[in-house]
Amino acid sequence: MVVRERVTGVDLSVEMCGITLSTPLVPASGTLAKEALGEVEGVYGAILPKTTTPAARAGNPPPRVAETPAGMVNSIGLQNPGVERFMEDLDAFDLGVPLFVSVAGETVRDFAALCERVSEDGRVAAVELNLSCPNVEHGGLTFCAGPAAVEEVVTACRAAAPTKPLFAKLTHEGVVGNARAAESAGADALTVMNTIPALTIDAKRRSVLVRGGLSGPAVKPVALKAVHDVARTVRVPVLGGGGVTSGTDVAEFMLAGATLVQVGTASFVRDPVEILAEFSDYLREAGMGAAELTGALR
Amino acid sequence: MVVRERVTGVDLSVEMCGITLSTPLVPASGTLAKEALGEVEGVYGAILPKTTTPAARAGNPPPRVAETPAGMVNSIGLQNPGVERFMEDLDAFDLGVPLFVSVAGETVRDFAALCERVSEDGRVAAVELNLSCPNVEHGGLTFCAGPAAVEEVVTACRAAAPTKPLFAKLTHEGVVGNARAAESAGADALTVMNTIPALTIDAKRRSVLVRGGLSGPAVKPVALKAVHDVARTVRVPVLGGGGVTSGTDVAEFMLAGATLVQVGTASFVRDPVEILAEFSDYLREAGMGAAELTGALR
Amino acid sequence: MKFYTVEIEARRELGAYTLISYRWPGEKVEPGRFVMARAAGYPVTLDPFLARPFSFYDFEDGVASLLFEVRGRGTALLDRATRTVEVTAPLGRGFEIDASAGRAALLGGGIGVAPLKILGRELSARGIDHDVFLGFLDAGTAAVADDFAGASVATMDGSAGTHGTVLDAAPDLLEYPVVYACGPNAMLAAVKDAAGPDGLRQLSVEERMGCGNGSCNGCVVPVDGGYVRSCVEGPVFRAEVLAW
Amino acid sequence: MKFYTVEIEARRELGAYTLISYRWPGEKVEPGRFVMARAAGYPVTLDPFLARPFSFYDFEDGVASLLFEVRGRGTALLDRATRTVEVTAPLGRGFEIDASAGRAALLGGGIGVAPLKILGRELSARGIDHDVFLGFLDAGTAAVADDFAGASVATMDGSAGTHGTVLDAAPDLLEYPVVYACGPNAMLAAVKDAAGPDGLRQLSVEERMGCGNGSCNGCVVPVDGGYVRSCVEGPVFRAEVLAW
Ligand SMILES: Cc1cc2nc3c(=O)[nH]c(=O)nc-3n(C[C@H](O)[C@H](O)[C@H](O)COP(=O)(O)OP(=O)(O)OC[C@H]3O[C@@H](n4cnc5c(N)ncnc54)[C@H](O)[C@@H]3O)c2cc1C
Ligand SMILES: Cc1cc2nc3c(=O)[nH]c(=O)nc-3n(C[C@H](O)[C@H](O)[C@H](O)COP(=O)(O)OP(=O)(O)OC[C@H]3O[C@@H](n4cnc5c(N)ncnc54)[C@H](O)[C@@H]3O)c2cc1C
Ligand SMILES: Cc1cc2nc3c(=O)[nH]c(=O)nc-3n(C[C@H](O)[C@H](O)[C@H](O)COP(=O)(O)O)c2cc1C
Ligand SMILES: Cc1cc2nc3c(=O)[nH]c(=O)nc-3n(C[C@H](O)[C@H](O)[C@H](O)COP(=O)(O)O)c2cc1C
Ligand code: FES
Ligand code: FES
Repeated sequence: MVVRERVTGVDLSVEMCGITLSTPLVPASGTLAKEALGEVEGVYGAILPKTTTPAARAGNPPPRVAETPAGMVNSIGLQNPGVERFMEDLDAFDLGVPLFVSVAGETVRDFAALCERVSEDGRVAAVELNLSCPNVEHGGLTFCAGPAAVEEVVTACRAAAPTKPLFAKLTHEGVVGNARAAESAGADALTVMNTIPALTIDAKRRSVLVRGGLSGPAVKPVALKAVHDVARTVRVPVLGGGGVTSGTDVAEFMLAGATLVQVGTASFVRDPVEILAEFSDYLREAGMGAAELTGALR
Repeated sequence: MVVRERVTGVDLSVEMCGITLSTPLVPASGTLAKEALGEVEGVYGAILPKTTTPAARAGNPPPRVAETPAGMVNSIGLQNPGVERFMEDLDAFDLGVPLFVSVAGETVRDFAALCERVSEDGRVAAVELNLSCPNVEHGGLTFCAGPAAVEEVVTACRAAAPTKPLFAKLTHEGVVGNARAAESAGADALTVMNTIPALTIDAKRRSVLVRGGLSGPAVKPVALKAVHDVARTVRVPVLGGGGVTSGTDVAEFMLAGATLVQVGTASFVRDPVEILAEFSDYLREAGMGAAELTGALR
Repeated sequence: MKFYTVEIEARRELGAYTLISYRWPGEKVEPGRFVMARAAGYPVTLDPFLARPFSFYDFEDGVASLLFEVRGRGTALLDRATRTVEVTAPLGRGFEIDASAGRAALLGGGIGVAPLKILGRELSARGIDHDVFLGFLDAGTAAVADDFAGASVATMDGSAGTHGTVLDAAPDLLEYPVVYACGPNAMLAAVKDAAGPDGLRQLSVEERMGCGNGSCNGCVVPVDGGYVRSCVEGPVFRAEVLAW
Repeated sequence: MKFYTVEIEARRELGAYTLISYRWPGEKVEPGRFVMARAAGYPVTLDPFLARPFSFYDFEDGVASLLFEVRGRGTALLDRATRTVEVTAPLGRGFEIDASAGRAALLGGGIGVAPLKILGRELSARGIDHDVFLGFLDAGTAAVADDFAGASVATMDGSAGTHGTVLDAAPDLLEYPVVYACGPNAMLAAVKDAAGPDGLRQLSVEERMGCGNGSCNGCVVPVDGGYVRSCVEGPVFRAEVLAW
């Protein structure tokens, strides 16, 4: 485990919702395939696979990704094999660290059924509700529509999965109101934020290239604000993310109030091992442990 | 005029609200000082100075700008000498092209009074209402709060400036609803979009660096979507902008539905002369005139 | 994704294309596999943001080479790189090789010739007979064919070789038990059509990629019942798998 | 803002700092003016995004030079540049020079020494007597003082010259009718204090900049009744103007 040597001498461990994690880093849902897990051993404090849905989804036709300045727009359309096949394959994600599972339905009932299904499995440490995927025309989108919808879904999921920590993943639009709603409906933590709805155009062909969600370093300042605003509003912990690219970025999100930090798009262009190593260097210089950093803005 | 030679042989002219412009480019409000006008002669079809307010505003204490990946966050706080001093100095902005004036108040009455004051001046070709500046805690912010507020302000301004074209400048949050409201209240055109609320943190000092608005290439895909969504919703023309950096970007915004394109932050790091030259090259290759490009997605 | 900064061993122009080579200490590179490459990434720059996929052109004595066409900003910057570039380890699934299947036809369209060099080398090493057919827009791009001894060439403008597409330069593909092709997706579809359903028909596809290691689900191609990721299940597919 | 790609004429290290020079065909460069500079911008890259402000270190025979300290990513990339850099034309308002005013004290703190070289050259050319006082953290950064003949040096760690700040190395500033200073804002405030209200007291300030040409209102310093832009009304200000 190449990471180990580079991160000795600092305390990277954090605790959230009664779960102890060896590092505060978590892969953002949909950005780490099981085929790539070998590359990141020791980096993440928990694993979080791509969102799963009640039935298999083929996803959107290509092109699905477009490069943008310091970022990318994706329109995957939640391609996944459906919750049953996903659960059959769950051991593939076992890296010896807690496993979080992301779910999305098109109705409140779907969400609740998914929560029940995945939370009853002993291998699942927590459930993340993807309330914000901008690529699903029906369903997903409606759940970012406002606090009332968020409250309804989270309430149903809370009842369906009473024993497992429940995270509500929110977009940046209206994030504070939605965060309050999710908290009061019983979410144990909030994930802030998902991609930002965006569009790319191919000027040469005069056609739309990809309509989807913007992610990557470009969105970092927007995500930092969302995390900061939410962390000052709610009492539950925050999983922060959006554009995290370096160890310094990890520190920034924790300072803004995040307890865990999600690394997504940047893992396509950097080795997450480096990000953790840089974060360790930051802590060493600051003379702090990871857990002390949350909200420690002066 | 160095631009002239590089843009011959293509028809760059466009028409909006009865105003004919020599090029579809306009500086985004707050990004072109009168001291810098000499550098951009021939580039812009109209000039649009920084937002003016009823009284002088000192603006926010520094630091006011922070670099971000492919962008920047600013928190200027609408520093300006107040509308009276601004109008006295208006001739400084005379480049022989139409002059648009941006105004912002803290109340509906302020907005209306500003519209009356500036629109009565014969040198002013149109008025842009800055409904979206994220840096003004009271006033500005409330006007992005939703369609009802937008409708109220625009209605009052419409009455106060019945003879001059009125543009409503909107943020991306809830832009479609706000666009509908502005249109139905009588706005002659919509400017989409302003900066995105954002935060930067200095990890080393563990302190907030700048809390303000994100602009520059990073936001382009978000702005393109906002322009595209609005242009498909309203009948009035759109002034599109947000991250425009190259001639291709200008084309993308026009294809998405913009009639005029605002260049802001990129003018700090590039020569706008180049942007217009690249746009001319695009038109030459496409065999199109600028005016044909609006909404011409296949 | 882990990127390695490698020194450029050699750089030369093959007609309209650029060839760069670097020492790759890893395992032997299988024909048809690819790398994600860029001039530089963080901390030097985050723009352009994504790395670009390139097939291996060749691999000999521990030196790997890439052949590329300058299209946009990423390839322009790679073309300017003088000292180092950043590459991943070899990725994806390459061409299946079946020594018992018989004579092979290799078809390349434009920069799609890239993986045929290393494939031809492997076939020769295994004593497998093969013919190479290369199609280009014009004589400028066709110049790379000099690096493929004995290849038949076609150009769309007739300025070199047969006038027409790569299929116009090739005999009846049905006569080949094995057909390999790489080029624009439209050409691959035509090859699939012309080669018929029987025998080993392998196409190296070209899709926009985010990650290159299966993580983003961005690079999919349509198959029966859905989409599969071309970076891990491809980029080389059996023709019958592709729902084109 | 218009950027010019200029070839690096020379590059050398002055202790902990880097000096690069380039031919500047424009007018004579006034001491205290600055440029926005970067290793490369669009179309090569949009990240790092903003150019960085640097005072002119020197200007002689049409060759301009910049002296800089590597702090973050932008300066690290400038430090790596081997062939070209991108710079604007000279910007801002430089030092006022009044030949009749009498003897001048020049105070520099750390990399704030930069504009004092060209200022000293100008003062000498006009026959104005002046003394140079330079303060640094340590002997490593103080090495640049070798390029300032006759300068008095102080270091915070005492490893070279006087132990203490630049003010510890200087005599009573009240005795100088003219005082010029450049360095961290905290040092400038101390100099303002020590130099008293009379005479010509000029401070070159350091603020974060967006544009460099007055357009963004980002680089302001506090003055009586508000803020003014240091890129057009400065970076050199009369001390009494600054509301510090
Ligand atoms: C498996 C595979 C192997 C390839 N092998 C080679 C090779 O050996 N030599 C070679 O020259 N080219 C090869 N290509 C195509 C090469 O990846 C594109 O030409 C390159 O990505 C264009 O980048 P750019 O910066 O020049 O263009 P830009 O238009 O600036 O690129 C913008 C974005 O679009 C993507 N993109 C644009 N065009 C293509 C395209 N045709 N295919 C895939 N992505 C694209 C880029 O990767 C980037 O993310 C291969 C593609 C794939 C998928
Ligand atoms: C008028 C003026 C003249 C200057 N002259 C010199 C000089 O001659 N030599 C020299 O070495 N330095 C000089 N500086 C300081 C120099 O601009 C900064 O050291 C440099 O911008 C840091 O960039 P970076 O990429 O290394 O740091 P980063 O921290 O990566 O920069 C991030 C952003 O913050 C800004 N920033 C960070 N630190 C400073 C700072 N101290 N001052 C202003 N902006 C900052 C950068 O410009 C950039 O926008 C001058 C500054 C000003 C305002
Ligand atoms: C290719 C791709 C696929 C994604 N798929 C999902 C998903 O299935 N579920 C989800 O909740 N978020 C998904 N996301 C969003 C990320 O989890 C993350 O919230 C977002 O990208 C912002 O973080 P980043 O900038 O670090 O990537 C996806 C993002 C990308 C780029
Ligand atoms: C430094 C700065 C100051 C700005 N000031 C104003 C302003 O006074 N009024 C306004 O309507 N918009 C203001 N804006 C927003 C721009 O006009 C523009 O809408 C936004 O920056 C997005 O475009 P861009 O990415 O091209 O800069 C300002 C932007 C910047 C970067
Ligand atoms: S490129 Fe990301 S899954 Fe293939
Ligand atoms: S740096 Fe933009 S106004 Fe001074």
